Amino acid sequence: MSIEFLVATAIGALTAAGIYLCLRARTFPVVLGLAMLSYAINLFLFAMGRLVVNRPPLYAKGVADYTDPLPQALVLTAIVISFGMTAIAVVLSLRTFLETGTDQVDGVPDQSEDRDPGDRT
Amino acid sequence: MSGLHVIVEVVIAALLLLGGAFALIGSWGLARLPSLMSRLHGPTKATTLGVGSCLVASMIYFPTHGLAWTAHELLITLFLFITAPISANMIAKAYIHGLKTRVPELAEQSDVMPPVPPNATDWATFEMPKKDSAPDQE
Amino acid sequence: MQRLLPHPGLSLLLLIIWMLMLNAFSFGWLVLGLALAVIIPLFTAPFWPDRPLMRWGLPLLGYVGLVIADIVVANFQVARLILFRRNRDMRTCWLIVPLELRSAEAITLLAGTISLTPGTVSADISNDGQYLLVHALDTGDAEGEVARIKDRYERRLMEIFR
Amino acid sequence: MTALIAVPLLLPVFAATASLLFRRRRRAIGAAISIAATALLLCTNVALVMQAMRGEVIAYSLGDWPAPYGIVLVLDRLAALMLILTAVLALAVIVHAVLTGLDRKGWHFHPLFHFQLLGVNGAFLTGDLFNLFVFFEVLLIASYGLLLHGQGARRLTAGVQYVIVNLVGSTIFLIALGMLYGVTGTLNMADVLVRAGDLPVGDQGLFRAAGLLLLTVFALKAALLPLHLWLPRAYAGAAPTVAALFAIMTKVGAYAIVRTGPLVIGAQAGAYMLPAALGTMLLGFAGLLAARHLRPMAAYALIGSTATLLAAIALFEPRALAAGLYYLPHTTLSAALLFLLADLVVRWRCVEGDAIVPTPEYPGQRWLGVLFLTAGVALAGLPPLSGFIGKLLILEASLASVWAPFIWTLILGTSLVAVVAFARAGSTLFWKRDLTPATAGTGVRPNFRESAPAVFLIVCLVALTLAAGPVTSYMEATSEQVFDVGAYVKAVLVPLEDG
Amino acid sequence: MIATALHIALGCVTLAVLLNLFRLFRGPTAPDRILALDTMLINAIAFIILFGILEASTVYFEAALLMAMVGFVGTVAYTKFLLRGDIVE
Amino acid sequence: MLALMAALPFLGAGCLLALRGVDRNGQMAVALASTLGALALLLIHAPPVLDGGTSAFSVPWVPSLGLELSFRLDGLGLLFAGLILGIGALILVYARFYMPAQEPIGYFLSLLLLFQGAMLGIAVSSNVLLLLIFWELTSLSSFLLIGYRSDKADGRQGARMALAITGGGGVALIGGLLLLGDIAGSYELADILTSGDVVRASSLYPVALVLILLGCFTKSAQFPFHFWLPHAMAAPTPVSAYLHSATMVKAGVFLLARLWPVLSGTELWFYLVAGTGLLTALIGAVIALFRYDLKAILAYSTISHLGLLTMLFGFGTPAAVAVGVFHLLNHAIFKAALFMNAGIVDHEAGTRDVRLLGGLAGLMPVTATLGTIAAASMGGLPPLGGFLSKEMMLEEAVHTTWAGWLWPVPLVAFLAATFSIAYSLRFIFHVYLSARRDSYPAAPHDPSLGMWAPSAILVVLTVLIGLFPAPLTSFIVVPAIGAASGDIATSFHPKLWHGITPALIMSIVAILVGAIALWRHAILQRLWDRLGVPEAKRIFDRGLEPLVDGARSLSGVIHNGSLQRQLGLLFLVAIALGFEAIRLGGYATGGRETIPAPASAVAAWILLLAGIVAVVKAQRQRYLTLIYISIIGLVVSLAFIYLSAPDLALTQISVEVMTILLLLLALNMLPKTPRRLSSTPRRVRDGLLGLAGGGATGWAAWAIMTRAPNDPISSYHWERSYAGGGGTNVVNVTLVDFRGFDTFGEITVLGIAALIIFALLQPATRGPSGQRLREWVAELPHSPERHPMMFAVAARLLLPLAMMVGLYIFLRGHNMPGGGFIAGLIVSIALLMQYMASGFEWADQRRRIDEHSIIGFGVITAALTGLGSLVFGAPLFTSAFGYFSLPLIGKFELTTAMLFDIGVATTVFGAMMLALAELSHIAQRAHKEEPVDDNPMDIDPGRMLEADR
Ligand code: NA
Ligand code: NA
Repeated sequence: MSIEFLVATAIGALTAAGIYLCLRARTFPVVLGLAMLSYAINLFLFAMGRLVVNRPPLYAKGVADYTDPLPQALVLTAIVISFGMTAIAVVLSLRTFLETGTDQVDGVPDQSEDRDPGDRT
Repeated sequence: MSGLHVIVEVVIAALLLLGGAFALIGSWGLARLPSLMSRLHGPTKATTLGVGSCLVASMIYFPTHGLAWTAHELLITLFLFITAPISANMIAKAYIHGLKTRVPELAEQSDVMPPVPPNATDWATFEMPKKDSAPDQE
Repeated sequence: MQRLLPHPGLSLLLLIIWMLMLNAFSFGWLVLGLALAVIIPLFTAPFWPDRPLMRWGLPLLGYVGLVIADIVVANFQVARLILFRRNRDMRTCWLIVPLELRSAEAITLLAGTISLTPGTVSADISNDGQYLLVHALDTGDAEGEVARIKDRYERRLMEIFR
Repeated sequence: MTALIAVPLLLPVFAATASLLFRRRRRAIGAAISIAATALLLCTNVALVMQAMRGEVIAYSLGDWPAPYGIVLVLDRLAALMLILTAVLALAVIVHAVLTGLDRKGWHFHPLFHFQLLGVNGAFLTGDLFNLFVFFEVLLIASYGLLLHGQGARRLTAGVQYVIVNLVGSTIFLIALGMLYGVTGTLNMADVLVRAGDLPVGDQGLFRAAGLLLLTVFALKAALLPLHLWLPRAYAGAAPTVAALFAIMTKVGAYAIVRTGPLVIGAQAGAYMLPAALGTMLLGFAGLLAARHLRPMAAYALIGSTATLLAAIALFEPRALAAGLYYLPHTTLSAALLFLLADLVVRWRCVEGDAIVPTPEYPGQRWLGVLFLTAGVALAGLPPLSGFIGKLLILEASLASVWAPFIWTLILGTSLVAVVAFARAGSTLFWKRDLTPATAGTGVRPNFRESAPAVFLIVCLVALTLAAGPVTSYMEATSEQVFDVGAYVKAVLVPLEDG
Repeated sequence: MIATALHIALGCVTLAVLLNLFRLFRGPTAPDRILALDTMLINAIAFIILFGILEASTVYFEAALLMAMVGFVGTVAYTKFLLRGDIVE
Repeated sequence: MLALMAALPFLGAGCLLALRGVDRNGQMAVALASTLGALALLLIHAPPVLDGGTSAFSVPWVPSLGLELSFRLDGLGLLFAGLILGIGALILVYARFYMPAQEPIGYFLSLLLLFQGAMLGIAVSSNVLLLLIFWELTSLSSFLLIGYRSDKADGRQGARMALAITGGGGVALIGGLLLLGDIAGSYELADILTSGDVVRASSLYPVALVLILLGCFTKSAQFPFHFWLPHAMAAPTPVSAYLHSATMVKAGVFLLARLWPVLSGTELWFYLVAGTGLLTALIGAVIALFRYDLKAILAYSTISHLGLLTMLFGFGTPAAVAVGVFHLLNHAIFKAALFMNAGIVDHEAGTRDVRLLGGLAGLMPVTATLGTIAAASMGGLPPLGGFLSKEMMLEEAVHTTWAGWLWPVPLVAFLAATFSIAYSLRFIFHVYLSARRDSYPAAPHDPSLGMWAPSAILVVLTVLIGLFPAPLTSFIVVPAIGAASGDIATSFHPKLWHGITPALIMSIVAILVGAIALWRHAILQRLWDRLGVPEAKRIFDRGLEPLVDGARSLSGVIHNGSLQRQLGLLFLVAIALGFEAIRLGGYATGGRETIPAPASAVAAWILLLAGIVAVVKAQRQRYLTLIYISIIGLVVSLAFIYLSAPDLALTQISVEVMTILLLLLALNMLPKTPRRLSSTPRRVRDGLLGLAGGGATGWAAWAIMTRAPNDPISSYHWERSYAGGGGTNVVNVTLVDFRGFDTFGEITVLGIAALIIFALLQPATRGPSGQRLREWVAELPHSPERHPMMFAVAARLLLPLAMMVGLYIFLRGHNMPGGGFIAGLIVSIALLMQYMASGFEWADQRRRIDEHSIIGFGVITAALTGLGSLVFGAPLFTSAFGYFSLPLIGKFELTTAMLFDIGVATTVFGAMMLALAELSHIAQRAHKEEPVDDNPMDIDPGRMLEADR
């Protein structure tokens, strides 16, 4: 088993779980799904710089091999942004629940939470 | 290979083994002990000590191997020793609160409720001092 | 002076930690550390009103040493319990420790000590602040244990916190 | 190259922070700053257009780090066009918002508004893909705030959907960027093109996949079938004034497709886009005909007309693109106009909200009717307004394509549908009278100044029509520039002195 | 000698973490799970230290430091939620 | 000049709208002035045109499209323009007197002028695209004019119907003319007219022809598009007279004439145009006989006559064109007169229903005389204009064969003529000549001069044309014919007496039969009513309503506002396109060797997967999912550490806890255990989608990780980091320098997020949400202790320590892992600990900085740092650093990047604080059983002791 394999499978699992949760009918699991997806993305972006053990990108004269620093910078930016976004999603779902009394993503009453609201006749 | 160096090596190795062992023991206790209050004993001590000895080991290791000596280990240890009891305390509070309020998932718990303290008071988790007797009105 | 250094002890602690954190000593860092050691307490002082008077120095150091020693020793006991004592033979029980200490800081320190030293975890305090609820993993006589705690730790803390 | 190119980014930042500091006391000052900054932005962008009209691509490397290693801002005709369009729209919207007191309906309208502008302008100016992502996020998060401005159950629910969909979109965006970097080792658009040339065959698939994922994200922003479902609810849920500003957002998606098409995605993307665009057109105008309220109507009009634009873009061919580019400002401004009118209708008639139902006569109704007629004419693409010329251009340019029969049928058919829809809505809203005295609760004197921004937009449309000659020639030059990737690369990637 | 000790220690910590995982899922009470998570975090710190020694690098220690701090905050938040529902009041 | 002529009516309309406080006469004067002015300009251009020449004028407009503002006046245009302006002038006068005295007519007249301008444009524009513009404008203005009586339902419906039909035709015409121009290679009429052979030979000719004919037929109300015209009669009578008889409806015929040299002369043309014309002529005439409403009768008669005109142009012979042009003139004259006449009757007798009229001859002699003559001309009775053109029409019909047969065309033409005589006689007799009634809706009398004079002029004209056709008309008709048929030599000899011709015989028979039909009208009417011909409007509605319903159901089914659907499709599209790309682009495995995984890594991996599964499974206990998700965060952080990304680890760790706290704060108010979960099939479907997406992403990651990097640009960053960026931590240098602009955007996002959270939660205590908050009851039983003592004490000690660490992390960030963002988070966490321990109120009183300002300060600092470099003439965001040394202190580094990083840290701190402050602010509002006191710790033995003393 290689580290690459572990990371790739982990990314896959996180993405799968994220997608599944994002497709739930209530805001809370959807937010969890978004969190999952952002884990997956952070790992993915990071992996795009290829994996290296114990070569942190701290410049020193004559050091030839190092981890690609750029993806790390991108991931940092991505982490921060997705954190801000998640925060908004969380607060928004809370606020919407307080306003409408339902935590259904489509804002429909609780009876039909597992249905597209359009399916209601 | 000076004698001192050998001793250092031995000490470091011993500390590492000790650390690993205690970390394992603590978690083992957590895994096997029958109820939360007893499980609480494992991590709060064993694990803390385990980490502590690892930290000490590294604190010795780096300077003795021609690397920069850092004291972050000290800081980490300090943090752990400050926080571990508090975490334990909060967890215990949450637990006895659960005991008191009979959350269904505690059906099979094997802990007994703590005894009531003397002279008509109760534990802080269960009850606040009566407002009239409460001193903080000024 | 009081207004410039609201927590002399804290400032000292911070300075020490600062110098420890740095990998290499330099006078510039020291100056910066001094500045921080003054500024940070100034900022955090409002969050720590009415501090108790403490005796810095030997008693405290002694206490710390004692506790560390106890931790090491007692951990082996707990390890033995965890590894070799069967659950049903475990004599767990609740202890109620009457307190003479009065300052929150002191009591917290005591409770922390109790939790770190093996066999006992401090779980709660009574709502009049006079008793400490402690859980013992395995003890023969509760009274003895309580007495040990009061004698070994609380007494020393009484000296440190006036 | 002067730093003028960065003014469209700095101005909003300072305007936003300034109005943030003026949020509580002296709101008037905040509003004044906000409007002034927007007007100033318009002037700046005029200057930038002048610069762009000289014809060469202007690159400005931030931090003095040469592209592709640093982030580079690129100004060409296309970027300048989008910038000035944004500024015009923004000016109308902000004035409308202040006149109607929308900015006082909730917190932080002005800061959010200018951060939105920051995001949009940044997206138009940057030549770096990841920086594009960052600005997408800026404009999105600001748009969340603006969408939710004023709140209320309906708006909040719409907001939840909008936010979540776009978060997922950003996720896909990042995956695409990651793959691009992983395969090509760069983030600069021009550099991607250069390196894509000598990619090993085994990497082509991954490279293309990244491109198509980008396309997916941009199509989501541009509301292209089947990724347009989010739009009606979101835009109809937002305050109409805000929705008017959002008319530019779908164009950001369109812009991104035009920009990255020749550089990153590749023209083969058109094969997927064109059918989707035609389908979107159909659904958009079906929604237009079906709408029972004015705001959804405007939302569907936006979808439909944007789809018309996307159909032209999807041909990935200079003449068609030029035609589309002429149509772009038209659809943006006229859709925004309809949203502003929806707001005025809601405000002036005081009953029935934006429902397309007859109401008792109310002051200002006839004036609104005239404005609505103009908007309808514009959106249906009837003469004498620019929509007609735009459609003629697109029809003529698409004649060569094998898809011509479908494009023609849909563009002409949807025009008719739009005519019918607007005639129905207009005659119900402004001709039919509800004579039952029960609902007669209207009669507040409307403030006709409130319609000034709408009139301003109409004036812009008229100008776009009268100046069709020069404008179209600008657009032709623009589309040639877009397809002349060689010049773009040459301008952006300055050779390093030390390799 | 140190190397072998290190690897043994690492093995112990790894095992410990798996034990924590068991307790984390087994529960039965929420405090049990919090405790398990807390312990898992402390073991992770140990792991980081050992890894640092193994790779002869100190750059990872801040991470450990931060973990100690943050883990505490997390644990308190979880318990406070159980006790009060509201963690900042 | 030509352009000015075309523009004048528009200018007039503009003036009318602009002018305020001008009385009716003034408004009429303005309108007349612009019309007559245009007429004058027309006459100035006339002479050369009458000699068979043309006068043209052109300015470029949209060269790339070939759309020019080019006008061209030839014979046909001159005739048509003359009609438009001449009759237009009369109509304006008529309208002035017709419209009710109390209502303002400015708007009405301006609409009329708008229409006039558009029509004029059609007549004189020589660029077909320009013609299209005017064409659509006529549809629009007629829509507005028909709907002028907007309070009447039939007005609105008539207007919508007219717009739908003519607009639809217009759309078809757009296509047709574009194709035509494409075939001919130019949109200039001059070029198109000369390229007839090319056009007719083109493969696209049929398409273009059909599309163009659709435009003409709808405009000119040809069967089956005729039905909008009668409904257009809801318009005020001047409109009917002007648009729907004299001019607009002739636009279609005019275009037929205009393009006749290009399009005519083919089988397809003959059968389509002549056939439609014949049919329409007959149907219109028949229906006209059985209508009661005067205007309806006239409308159907108009349809019928338009049919005749269409037929004539359809014949495809120059002679027929000649007749067509001549009849176009005649019909315009008498039909306009008749509409005005009907208007007068309506106006004075108070009704247009023939059943209530009759015997008006004695009551309103002038009107009766005019009406009778005009109607006679319509019926084609000698010696009037109508008679001449009808004779010639029949003559042409006789010589036209249909698919080899001689009889069909003459027969139908004869029938049409017969019926038209019948309804004309009916108009005369049933309105004027029959016995006088004893009561009418109003007291009929002749109107004022201004009202009947215009029609009188037209009646005189039709009489004169009948008597002296050649001298009066050929000077204008001949050039028109020349222009239409393309050859000047066409002979045109209108005479009253041609001798005994088949046409004459047919006319005589027609007159007799028509008289009989009128004599026995009652019977025929009963027959007709029993026939029950379908009502056109119902047909139209039956066509339109399904369209709307279809649109409604389609849109309703697809745009059902479901988030899940949109997300599902989004994932699906992304996955599908990804696979598609790999399929097309091909794929080869990479050669980069992989890193063997140690046991600990595998264990971490197991941890992660277990955590993921746990989170997904624990849907019902949301609190637990929050505990489980920490496992994932932990493992990810460890992965970052293990894979040499300390900066990432630090950030991940601190962001992690913030996220958890946020979720806990929110979850407190959200439902803890959802009642129901999704249905199983839906779960399976989503699961499969998830697996596909996860598989694809994981595979992509694997594919790229296992191939060698492609000379990434980051090598440059590595080399320049210290030399050019003044820092050894390349990641941080990248963040604050190489890509500082990204970071700037990123902190902006964070700041905005905080602002939005504030804006969201601030009003949450009002309205329904506030109601819910007040009624909110905790789901779980709560412990009364708010601020546990031990935690409070510990927090007090940890606060300064944490701040120290934060500052340290910040300072070293440029060279070692760390930096502004992490520092900001650490400080926020430290402070947050204080909030948790001692309560929001208590802690907040001790921190008196407004978060908004902090955020603003942070963003501004970062921006100004970026801007600062301009001062030194360097591009934006250019960083500078230097090593300084002070006595005692020694050598130290200062970088602008650090200033930038301060901005970062400040923004982060402000954002965190603002968000948390608002969230706990909400919680404060929620219903609590015990009152809030603001003590830092609930049990404080020391305090209690003092209290006891
Ligand atoms: Na960053
Ligand atoms: Na940073």
